[in-house]
Amino acid sequence: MTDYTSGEMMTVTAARALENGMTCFVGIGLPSEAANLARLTHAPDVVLIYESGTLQTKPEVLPLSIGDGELCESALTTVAVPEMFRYWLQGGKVNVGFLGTAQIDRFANLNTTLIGDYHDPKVRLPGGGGAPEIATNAGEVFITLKHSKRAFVKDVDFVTTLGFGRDGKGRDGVPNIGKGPTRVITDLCVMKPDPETKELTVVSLHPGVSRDDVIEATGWDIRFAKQLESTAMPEAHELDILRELKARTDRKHAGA
Amino acid sequence: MTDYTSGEMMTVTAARALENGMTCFVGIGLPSEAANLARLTHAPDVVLIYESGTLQTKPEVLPLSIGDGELCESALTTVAVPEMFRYWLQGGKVNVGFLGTAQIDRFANLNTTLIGDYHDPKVRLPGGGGAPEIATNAGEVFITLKHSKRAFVKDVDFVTTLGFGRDGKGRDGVPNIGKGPTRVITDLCVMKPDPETKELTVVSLHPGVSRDDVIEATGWDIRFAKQLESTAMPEAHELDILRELKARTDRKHAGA
Amino acid sequence: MAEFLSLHDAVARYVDDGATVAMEGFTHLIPFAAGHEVVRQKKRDLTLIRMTPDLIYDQLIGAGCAKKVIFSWGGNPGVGSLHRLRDAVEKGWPHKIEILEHSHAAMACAFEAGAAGLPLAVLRGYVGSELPNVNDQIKFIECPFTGERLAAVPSVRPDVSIVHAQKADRKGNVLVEGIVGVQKEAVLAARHSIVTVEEIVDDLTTQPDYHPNTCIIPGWAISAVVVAVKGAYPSYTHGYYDRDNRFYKEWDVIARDRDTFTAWLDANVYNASSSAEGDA
Amino acid sequence: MAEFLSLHDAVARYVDDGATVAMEGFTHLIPFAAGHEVVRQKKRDLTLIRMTPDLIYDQLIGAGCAKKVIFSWGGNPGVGSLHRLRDAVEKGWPHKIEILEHSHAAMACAFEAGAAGLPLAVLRGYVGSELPNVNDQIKFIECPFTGERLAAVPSVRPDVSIVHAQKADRKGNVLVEGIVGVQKEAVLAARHSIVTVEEIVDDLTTQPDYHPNTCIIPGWAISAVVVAVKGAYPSYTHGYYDRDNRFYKEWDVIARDRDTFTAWLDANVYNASSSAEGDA
Repeated sequence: MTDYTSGEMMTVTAARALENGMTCFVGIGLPSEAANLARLTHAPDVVLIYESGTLQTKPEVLPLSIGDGELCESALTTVAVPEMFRYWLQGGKVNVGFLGTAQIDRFANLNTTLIGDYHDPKVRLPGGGGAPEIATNAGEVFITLKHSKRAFVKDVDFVTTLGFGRDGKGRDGVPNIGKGPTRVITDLCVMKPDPETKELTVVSLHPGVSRDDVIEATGWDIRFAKQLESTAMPEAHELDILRELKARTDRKHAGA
Repeated sequence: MTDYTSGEMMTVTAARALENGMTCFVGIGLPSEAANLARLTHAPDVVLIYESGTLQTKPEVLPLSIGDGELCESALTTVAVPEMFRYWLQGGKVNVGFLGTAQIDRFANLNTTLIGDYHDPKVRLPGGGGAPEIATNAGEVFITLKHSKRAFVKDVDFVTTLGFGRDGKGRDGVPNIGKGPTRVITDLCVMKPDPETKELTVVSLHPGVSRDDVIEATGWDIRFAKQLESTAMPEAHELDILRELKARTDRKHAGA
Repeated sequence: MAEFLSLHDAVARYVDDGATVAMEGFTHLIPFAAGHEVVRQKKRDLTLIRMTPDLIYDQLIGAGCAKKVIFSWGGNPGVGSLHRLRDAVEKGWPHKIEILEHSHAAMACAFEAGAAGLPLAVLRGYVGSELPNVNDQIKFIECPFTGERLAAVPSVRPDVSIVHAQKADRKGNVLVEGIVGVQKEAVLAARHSIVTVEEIVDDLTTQPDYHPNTCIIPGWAISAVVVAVKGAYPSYTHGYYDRDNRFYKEWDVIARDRDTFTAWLDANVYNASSSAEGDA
Repeated sequence: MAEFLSLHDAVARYVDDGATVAMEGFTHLIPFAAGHEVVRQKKRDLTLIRMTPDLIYDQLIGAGCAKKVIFSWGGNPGVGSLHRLRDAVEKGWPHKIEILEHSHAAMACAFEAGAAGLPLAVLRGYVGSELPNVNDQIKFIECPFTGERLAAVPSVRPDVSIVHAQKADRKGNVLVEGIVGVQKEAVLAARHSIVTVEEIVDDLTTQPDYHPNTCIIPGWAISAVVVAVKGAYPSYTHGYYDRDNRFYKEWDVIARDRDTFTAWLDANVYNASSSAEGDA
């Protein structure tokens, strides 16, 4: 077995969440890395859509921005941004939205707006971008981010993007809404919302990670599934492909 | 002076209404003939837009339909039909809408829906098409059709497309609406709405046409402007170009 | 994911009696071959949606397939009336049909809204028109920012949309070019979709005329792709063959009379096989 | 009808102090040369609209041009924060600015609605988000057909929009290709528009890569066309030059500190002439 980092563990696990043939609206950064790894390994026909209008794109290197030329050049076609959000996302063509975030709470609500008070922010974050409507108009949502007490908080400072609401009932009775976050993949574990309460619950620990590791990195009293699984380790070929992808990417971006 | 028909008189007069550089949303048939004559004579930079999405088109022959291949092949670009109606017409980019009609009344309301009662029509006409929104979203409207008592009626059976409403006040106080019909060009005369009442009034008689000719061909007690003008005769080069255009068109459509 | 089917099988699978069907193509790319297959399979009680019914719906109406027609301009372009549509509306032959009529602007917006997954389209439309008096699906809303009164119509969401296009590739991705009409919107707005094409190529993105912003509908957004050579005739396919304007004029004579129409339909549709319609 | 102007004259004529300005380009085709000219001409109290403020608005904000910013994602893509935006919002340097924030979906729809001449855009958006609590321009309407609650935002109607594109022809018609973003919508939604281009060609429709459905904005829908070679750098122009991702990373260092930012601005904007920005 090859050595691997916790970041690689996270990316490989996130990639495996995507099934071949799924249509995935991809967020930049970790989701993009995972989605492209999926495409280069077990899911060659996964359809990747970026909000820049690039439809069914197959970038050779990872884009730095959501609209790098690479995305357009390797796309099936590129549409205007209003069409992307109207026809493809809101029109119900996206199976899964793959998002990152700055903060997430126990009901999988996402905050990418700010830390502190809205009118006197301690830290101003970039804002919502595509996430608010990706999270509600995609069939389901996968979230991936690194585990830390700063990121995993009991209540987000601001609900930029709906998970299950501040009480877990934010999607109840809302017409034409997706299932919401169905899994959260971190560098320590995989979480899923409890079927009843919608509270995020650890369902799988990555190899070598203990319950205490997760408890310490989580800002609320995190629960564990009764049938706690152990995440499958990355395969050598997954790591090879991921490392080649990242090396190609670094060479390309350094040489610009 | 060349001989010419009353139809040619109508087309040439309608063509002259268009100024070089105007953006014109063109109806099929007589308006299309007049608009292309304008483009081939005094208004080479008139911009012709057809509802099929063909933007700034310069057909070599007149199209039979609103979407002949000729229109696309000679266009600057061709956009989707929703974009045409939303961005270009409703978006306020059209100076003049050029329309034909089956029936028109004294307030320049147009009926292209039916003769008789809606639920038991004597004659079912094609319907509104683009006209209802061309008439309200274009800066102004020119109308051209042959003069007859059947076409020029006191009150249309059905207001498909607003002129000035059944009382002449249909545009009063309506926000974001064009000026409406500013002239009607027939084979007998040119009419304009009275500045106060909006009732169509003859402002110019074509050469050789008498007041009685117009009165007999009009289904209401038609008024004449105090300063009644005589429409300028077609010039030889206008007739030449019109006849060449029609001959080219006939050859093309017969050979299909 | 698009399946490659025969014209017969695609229509048999996706066009049910009683379905709401949009066969689109704005003058260009009208899916006549597919329309004829619907006639041949004697589909009944269809709600037929099209901005311009054109000859294709004149034929379907005359053949007795239609229960209701939703449209915005029902003429033979540049020629005159659609006699089968008129005969059905005016005299109930072969049976009475319902009609629901809009303006082009409203229908174009309704297709756009359907593709966008919205229940309604909002437009600055129908001002002063009497169409809202006879179409209860035209409503008005007030803009919450300006107070302006704007028209609202329900979006178009067909059970199945059928369009014709230039070509598909092996993955079922479809290229539409020229007058693109509401083709893409019709496909995206529908629950199922059938796209007939002139030919199959290996990969659209490696074709010499590929352009990064061409109108390509991905195969995974389409239910069935069918090869139908000259499948838009007597309408046309940009880059392949011209509109047969002469036939559009002849149709005026054919369709004016019930017997000549019926004879034409027998000879040209019922007694033609779907493969004579270019089915591969 | 588009006039061919110098970058200096176009900005001087159409960008007034206090104006509402949209400089668009979604990652691609960001009109940096024009933005720098706005900085050089010391325009003040601008309301700056952009989906992604990106470095261009970070520079304008840091230079003191902005009164208000309307946006939907204000980061340095793939790198991190926009430090000048943050410094203005968090600490009021060089002065306090107002912000009004939306989601991308809402802003994209608002540009679309602006191009469509409508006062509002309607979308299925903001469900469960707290953005409507802090943005009083987000309202909700009820669909008159289904009763569904939908979000409504005012359309974007700037005083002037500025975009960059590949090329114009002698008539001022402009070709945009690749990631077309909301470029066309921005131009059509605005009262005036400036389009900077890499080059002028004789006639777009006779270019070898002409396609009947390419995104061409007609010259008569544009106020001014300006040649600005590399006018989108460090963003990029598809077919001409790549995005300088290294500069985007370096910006994180330059912009983090007020002094290094000011020095950069002096060296690269104030002391660069508009012709150094590729002005022809």
